[in-house]
Amino acid sequence: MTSVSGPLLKVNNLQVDFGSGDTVTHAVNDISFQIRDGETVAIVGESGSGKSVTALSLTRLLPTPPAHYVGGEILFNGRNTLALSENDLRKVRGKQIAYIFQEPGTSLNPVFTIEYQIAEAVQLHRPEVTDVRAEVIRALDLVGIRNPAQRLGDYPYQLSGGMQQRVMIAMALACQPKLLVADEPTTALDVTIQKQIMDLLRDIKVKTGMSIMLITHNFGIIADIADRVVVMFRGKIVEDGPTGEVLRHPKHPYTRALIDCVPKLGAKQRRLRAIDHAEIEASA
Amino acid sequence: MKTYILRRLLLMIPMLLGVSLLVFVLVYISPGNYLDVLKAQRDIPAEFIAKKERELGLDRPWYMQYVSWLGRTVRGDFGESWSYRIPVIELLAQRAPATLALSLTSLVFAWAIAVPLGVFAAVYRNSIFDKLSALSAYAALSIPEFFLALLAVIFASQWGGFPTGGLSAIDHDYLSPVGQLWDYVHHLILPTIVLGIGGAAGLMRVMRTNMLDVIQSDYVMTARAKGVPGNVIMFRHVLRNAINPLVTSLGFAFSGLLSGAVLVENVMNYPGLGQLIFQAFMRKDRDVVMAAVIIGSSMLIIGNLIADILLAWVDPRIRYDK
Amino acid sequence: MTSDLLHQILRRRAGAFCLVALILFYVAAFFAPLLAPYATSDQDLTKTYHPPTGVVWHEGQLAVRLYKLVDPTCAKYEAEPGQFAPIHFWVKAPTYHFLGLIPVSHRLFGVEAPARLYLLGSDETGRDVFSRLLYGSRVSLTIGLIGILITTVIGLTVGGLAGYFGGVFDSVAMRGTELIMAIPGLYLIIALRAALAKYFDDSDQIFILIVVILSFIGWAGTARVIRGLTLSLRNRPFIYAAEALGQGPVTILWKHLFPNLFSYLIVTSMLSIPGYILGEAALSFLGIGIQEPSTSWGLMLSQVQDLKVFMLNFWWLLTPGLAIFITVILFNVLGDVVRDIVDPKLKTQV
Amino acid sequence: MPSTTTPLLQVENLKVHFPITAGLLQRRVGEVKAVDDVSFTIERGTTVGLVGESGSGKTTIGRALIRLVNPTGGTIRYNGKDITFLRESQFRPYRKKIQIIFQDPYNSLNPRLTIFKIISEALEIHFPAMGLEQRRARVAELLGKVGLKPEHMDRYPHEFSGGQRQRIGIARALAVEPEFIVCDEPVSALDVSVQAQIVNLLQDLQEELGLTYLFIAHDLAVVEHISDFVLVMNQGKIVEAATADAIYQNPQDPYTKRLLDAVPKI
Amino acid sequence: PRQKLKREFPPLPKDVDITTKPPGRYGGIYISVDPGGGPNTFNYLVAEDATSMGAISTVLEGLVRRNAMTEEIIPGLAKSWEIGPDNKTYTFHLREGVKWSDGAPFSADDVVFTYACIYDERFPNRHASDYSIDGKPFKVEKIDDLTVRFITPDIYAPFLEMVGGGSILPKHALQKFVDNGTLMKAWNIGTHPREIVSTGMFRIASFKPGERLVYEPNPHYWRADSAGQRLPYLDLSITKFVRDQNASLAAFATGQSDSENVSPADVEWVRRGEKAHNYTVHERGPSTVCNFLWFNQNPEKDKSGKPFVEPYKLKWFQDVRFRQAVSYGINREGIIKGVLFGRGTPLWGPETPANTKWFNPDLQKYPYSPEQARELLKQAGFRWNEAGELFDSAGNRVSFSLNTNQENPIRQHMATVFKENMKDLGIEVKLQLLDFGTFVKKIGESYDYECGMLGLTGGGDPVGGMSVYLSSGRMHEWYPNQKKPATAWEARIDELMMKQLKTLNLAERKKYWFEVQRIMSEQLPFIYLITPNSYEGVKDRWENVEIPKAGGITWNLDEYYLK
Ligand SMILES: Nc1ncnc2c1ncn2[C@@H]1O[C@H](COP(=O)(O)OP(=O)(O)OP(=O)(O)O)[C@@H](O)[C@H]1O
Ligand SMILES: Nc1ncnc2c1ncn2[C@@H]1O[C@H](COP(=O)(O)OP(=O)(O)OP(=O)(O)O)[C@@H](O)[C@H]1O
Ligand SMILES: [Mg+2]
Ligand SMILES: [Mg+2]
Repeated sequence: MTSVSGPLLKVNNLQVDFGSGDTVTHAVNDISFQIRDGETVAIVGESGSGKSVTALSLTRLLPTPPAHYVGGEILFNGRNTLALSENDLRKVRGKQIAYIFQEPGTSLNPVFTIEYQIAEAVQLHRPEVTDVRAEVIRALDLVGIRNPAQRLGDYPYQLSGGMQQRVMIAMALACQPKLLVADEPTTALDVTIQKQIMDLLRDIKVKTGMSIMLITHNFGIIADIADRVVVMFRGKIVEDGPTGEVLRHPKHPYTRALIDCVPKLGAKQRRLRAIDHAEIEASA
Repeated sequence: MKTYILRRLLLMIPMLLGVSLLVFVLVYISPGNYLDVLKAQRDIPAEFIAKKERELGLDRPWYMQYVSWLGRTVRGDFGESWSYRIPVIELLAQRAPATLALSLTSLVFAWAIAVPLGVFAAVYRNSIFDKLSALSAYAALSIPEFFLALLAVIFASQWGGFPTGGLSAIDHDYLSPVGQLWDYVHHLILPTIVLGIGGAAGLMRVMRTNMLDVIQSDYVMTARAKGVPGNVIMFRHVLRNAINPLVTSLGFAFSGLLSGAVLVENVMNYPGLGQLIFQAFMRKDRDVVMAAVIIGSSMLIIGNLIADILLAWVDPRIRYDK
Repeated sequence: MTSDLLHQILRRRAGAFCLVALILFYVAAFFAPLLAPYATSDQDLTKTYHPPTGVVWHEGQLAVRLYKLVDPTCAKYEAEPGQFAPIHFWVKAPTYHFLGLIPVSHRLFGVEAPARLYLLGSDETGRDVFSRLLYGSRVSLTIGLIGILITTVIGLTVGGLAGYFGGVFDSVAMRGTELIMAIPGLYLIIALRAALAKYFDDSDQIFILIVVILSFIGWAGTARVIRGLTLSLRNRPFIYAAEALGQGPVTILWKHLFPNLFSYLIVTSMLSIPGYILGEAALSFLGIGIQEPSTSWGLMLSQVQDLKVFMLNFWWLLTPGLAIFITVILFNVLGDVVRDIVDPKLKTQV
Repeated sequence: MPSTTTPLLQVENLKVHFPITAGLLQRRVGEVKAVDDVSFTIERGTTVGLVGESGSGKTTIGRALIRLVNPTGGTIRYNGKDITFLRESQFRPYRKKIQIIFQDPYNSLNPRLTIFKIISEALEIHFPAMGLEQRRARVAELLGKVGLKPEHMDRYPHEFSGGQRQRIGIARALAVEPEFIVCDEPVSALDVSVQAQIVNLLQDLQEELGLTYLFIAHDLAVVEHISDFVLVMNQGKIVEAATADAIYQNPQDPYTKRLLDAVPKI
Repeated sequence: PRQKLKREFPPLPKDVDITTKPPGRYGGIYISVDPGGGPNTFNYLVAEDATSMGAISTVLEGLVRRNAMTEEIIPGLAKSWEIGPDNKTYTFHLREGVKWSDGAPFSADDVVFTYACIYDERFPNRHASDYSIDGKPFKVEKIDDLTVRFITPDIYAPFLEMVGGGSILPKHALQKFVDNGTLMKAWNIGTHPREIVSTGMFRIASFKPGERLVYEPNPHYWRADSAGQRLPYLDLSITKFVRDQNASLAAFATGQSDSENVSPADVEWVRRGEKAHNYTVHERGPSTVCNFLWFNQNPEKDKSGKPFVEPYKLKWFQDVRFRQAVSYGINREGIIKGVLFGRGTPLWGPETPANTKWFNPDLQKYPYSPEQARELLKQAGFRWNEAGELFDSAGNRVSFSLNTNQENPIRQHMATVFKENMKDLGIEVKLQLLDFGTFVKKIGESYDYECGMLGLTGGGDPVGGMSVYLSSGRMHEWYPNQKKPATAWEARIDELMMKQLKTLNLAERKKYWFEVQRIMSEQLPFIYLITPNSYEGVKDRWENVEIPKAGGITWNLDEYYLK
């Protein structure tokens, strides 16, 4: 069903505001980018630069109000999701575009077991699966949860932060989407698990041709998995290019500064480098 | 949890003792006693009243009366109704099924309309539907129950279709079993509506508010992102998080299952326990009152316990044993 | 904070309307002795069940129609053609001590006896329903507010602390509420009445007593529900965060739990207002409510639970019900507005 | 008075177990040994890094230290004093001294309070003498330190991005001016620049005021950077404890080795 | 699908009672409504309320009956009786061949058994004291199977009506309960209807507590019509029990029941449905409810030495001019016109006109007249200030509180009208509406009140009022339980009451009782108010409906048949 010609996802001049009148914030300000089939695009950027808002806008998940989709279009498989009906959108969500949210602590329903929450995704999108429980166990196992069978009955609050995050990942993957939007999926994970997850994503990508939109601050991961990098700064996209290119030859001063800030293991600095915003504004 | 339940059940004993003692004293100090009605009749001689007083033990100090009442009750004998002259248990058992049926149906009715209406009102916030349902809820709350009952009676008598009251039709005994069942149901409908509507109105508005509180949570967004259909989100993901106060109030409702609704029962001539117990209260038919209180309190305690268990079940973050 | 809230309410159309209307109601209640053409007890046995007098513009001034009783067996009145009694403003009337102090010997408007001004008809003994409504609003408009204030404060404190501390405290507090719920209110009331009998001459004291009794019975349920909600909020990280700051339990209850319970509290409080208005009438049945000839909406309404009101179409006797309904709507819509205002997620959207 | 030689925090054989329950009646079917016999000490003015597999019990240790979960066993000494089983009221004085930055920023912010209220609450408790204006100024200053703007003060938590929320949590902890902070992944949701800013801030404060940190994180580079001493946890136990250098240069435990190997390179 | 009701017709008893009415047809179901909420018991010794009594007297006949229309005593289970010359011996001749509904023969043994039960110390019951004089029981002897003799210790005026009309219990059914001492528990509402045997026109077919009582014809009933058809004609008689009059009224007005007591205020609209639903609302004239108020004239003190009534107030209350002034000041006509839609009657004495046999129309009356009231007050030394407020000669403001119970709306209106009427006289009345228990305690035990208002259902023989009119009486409300009469007129009433009790001569009794009524109306210890008129709606389809002035309309239900 994927169109051979166009990209899987094409965002054109998207603008999202919060509030109205004099208290308005332009969280996302006229951005355009695209993700092709099977491509992994990393989005990096300053905290609060609009990455999550962009991600959520893809299937119009932000509550309106307070959010307003002021302009632009989001073409997924050629269809503008901003114009779809809620019902049609529902068919896109999960099945076509699945999410891993940034804050698993609030994104999991506190009153349902993790089994239920993952199973729901499986049942919704993969009716062919007969043994849902086994599928859930498999999903949990894949994301590196020990003794998954025993963890099925746990409620979110009983899990550690990293485990919650992995449950989110398992849930998103259980949907087997076309496009996975992963909003800082590994922040709470230790590096071994992080690696395991990245390997897993790569595997799935290879197997199913899934595209990934990966929001992260971790340049190591970007280097590891991303095909392309999009850099956001204050609601705008300031740089967009192939990973190697961007990492090695960043064009925008912000990108450059950002890469400079990455702390390196074993590097003996007394202070970590931070960005001097005035400097960037001056040079941009 | 098991120990928690056990502890709660054990606590029932001092609770019931306390309640019974308190109510006993209240009955005692509230002016008048069972013989008031006799005293107010002009052709009853004073000696007969004195004799009755001795017979019923009303001439003894209250603590003596309480001790003997307690002694009997502990042995499982709830005593005898003074005005009916039959064991209290028999008397209550006679009326209990009707009351239970009415309470249950009205409870189910109230919940069955309150929850969906509340949910839809929250989902379609500020829509015409929301406003209409709010208006009807306020109206239902502003109309006293007895008025609603009266309206139902007028409705039934003017338009037919429903009986004007009672538990069964006159020819009930001559109906087929299915006919008899339908007859009971037919007589239940109006009282159920009358009783249920007031409760439903409050529940519905509370439901709506709580839904509004929960509807914006991140996990609702998660569910939406998963592609869960709207109704499932509302009725499963949100409802479960919003239902807490309703569950607590279910505990109270449980305790009311057997006490009935005096006003509605009176107006609609529904022969239930509410009527009986109220009459016993007014007549100061002490053992009936005490039995009703003991049963009511037990139901309340158990209802609350069930509500607490359910509360922990719908919201796993709630823990009692620290 | 409060002025901010007020400002916010007034910015919304529904909020402003309800607030202004309620204020008008309260002002009318306060000035009832001036506004009401008659005292609550003023009877006219020749004009029982009088229909509302039509007010017309007659010969350059407002006037009321005069009516003739055509069928005493069913209180049927007919307007007498061409007969009017002019409405006078600021008329002299029996002296009334406003707030028990200031003597007032005028009413805002009235007609000359023996004609009578029945804006909303008259009742079984020919008393003016409109005047009684006005006077009755003094009780009915205050009782709910004071009642919910008391129940909410006690319920919030007991329920909140029980849910917050859990364990033994919870157990003790909840057994306490069970005790209160288990005692039949009827007996409690009768016993309290007996115990407090000596105060029963003074209507103010009765009124306070009614409120206290109703709240005393009412707080237990609130406390239990609050406890249930608190139990659920109690294990949220933000409560941990407050604890970690060293915040005391009462402050946590007040500053952290209360705002999260506010939606529920405001809505249920407003919903419980009719309960108080009507509950007070039930008490008067036991001789401890507002007593005749004083009045309240609940009492007026409970006195007309009678088929003839419907069959003979004495609809004006049901106006107290309408008054209750309107008040309930006003309070609840206002409550909804306030709820929306304090909900931070809705706050950003006007 | 504890001598200057006693470590600020001594943890001995700390155990935290959670029951596993099942069914409506919540039968207890087992337990999770979240922290299982853990001992370590933290010297005054130092930073101890705590790394380990996700779910290994790091957060639980942090929470046990400030008594948000009750330890199942063991002792915790603060400044030489046993605080393991103090009653809440007795523990209250320690609340000013020990603070925590929560791993889960949004859940730990009261959704109904503005950022100003959330942060100024700490000031109200511990600096009751401050007036409203002073508090506003102080909150603005704290927000500035964590890279937020003063005008964010009157917003509610849900109006912030994930990283911004995390910074609010940090500002709140700092507001109390504590001696000891449990930092539970304080920088994991931040972009590297803000992360650097925060880490630098923490280090500056440590130098200025002699603060002590228990720093839980996954980013080994950051841990290495900030810590004097590192604890490695796996499945509720501490599997390795050494100075930062020693660990990174010469890891002993197989898990530590794996951990270091897994670090992605740019 | 109603099954055809089958009736059996065993042979008529030898001494069958033949009705004077022309014969009718079998069939029909009669549905009536009882606002009492249903019987509490079917046990004659236990029953205390009117509903239970009514049900019991339907199934258990007495030796004599009363024709409600003529108020004559007519034969019941006894076909005739003689009174001995000492006026203390009554010999009853029972009908021959009468059977209980279960077929067991009825005999003098049942009568003797009944009185043995009543006088049995183990079974305290109210009849025992009714059927005694100064604590001495009657002697009841069986002469033969069909003859019993009663001997009273003293002359007892209402013997025939009170004792003769008393229910006779079935020995064969109840003996076992007497033997094991559980008689008081027998025949309760849980008892199977078949065990409750009957000598009346009906036996109980089924009973649903709180709901309805279904009667079916007693196959052994001892009355028949001239065509030899055993009465009653009805197939069934069903009494529905209600707590709330509204529902049953609505049901009647829409044609769903056969009879209904209609209150004055409802008459008009109920009548509007007469054509459509084929019923008629009959006016029965004044009801038997007697409403009155009184001042507490009890001069005694409570345990702490505090007088029950403030002495200065007691002075007013004891002044007959004050009481008369109050009576003149009450606008009875106004209440009737306004509140009762004109359907009521003012009262001037203890009996309402409904009690045709005992009502004395010739009493002192107090038509509404504020002028007369003021005159009397002036004579009694009261004065008004310029604001029109009344003061006594000692300068005390005349003010008192009126206590009454809440249940009855009409009484409540009377209270408010009274308050307003008194205000016109400058008297301040405070209303205190109490619950029943508190009120009874106040007027019967603690006496701490000033003025009370009460409504009593009166009627019947004056002997029922002994406790009210005797100064030593328990219900002598204005000053009960007096050691000796406080005033001359109370002494005179005591005397008259005793006299009427001790003679069987009706004319003489009437004379005494009329004088009591006159004294009451002059001295006004009770200030009588009004009685609402009574109305009964009945379906037109019934023949032989005879509505008496007082009492139930279905007294001759056995003669009802479908037109
Ligand atoms: N509900 C809201 N109301 C107002 N402003 C909001 C709201 N949600 C987000 N914002 C603002 O929108 C901007 C973009 O937020 P977004 O969550 O997309 O950031 P982000 O790039 O994901 O940052 P982070 O890396 O910290 O998660 C932020 O400045 C935030 O303050
Ligand atoms: N309240 C609780 N009830 C039951 N089990 C819990 C609870 N809290 C934590 N656990 C369990 O304790 C273990 C340790 O959790 P903890 O949160 O300390 O891990 P962590 O080391 O902080 O992990 P992460 O790096 O993922 O945050 C986990 O297995 C978790 O499931
Ligand atoms: Mg984000
Ligand atoms: Mg953690």
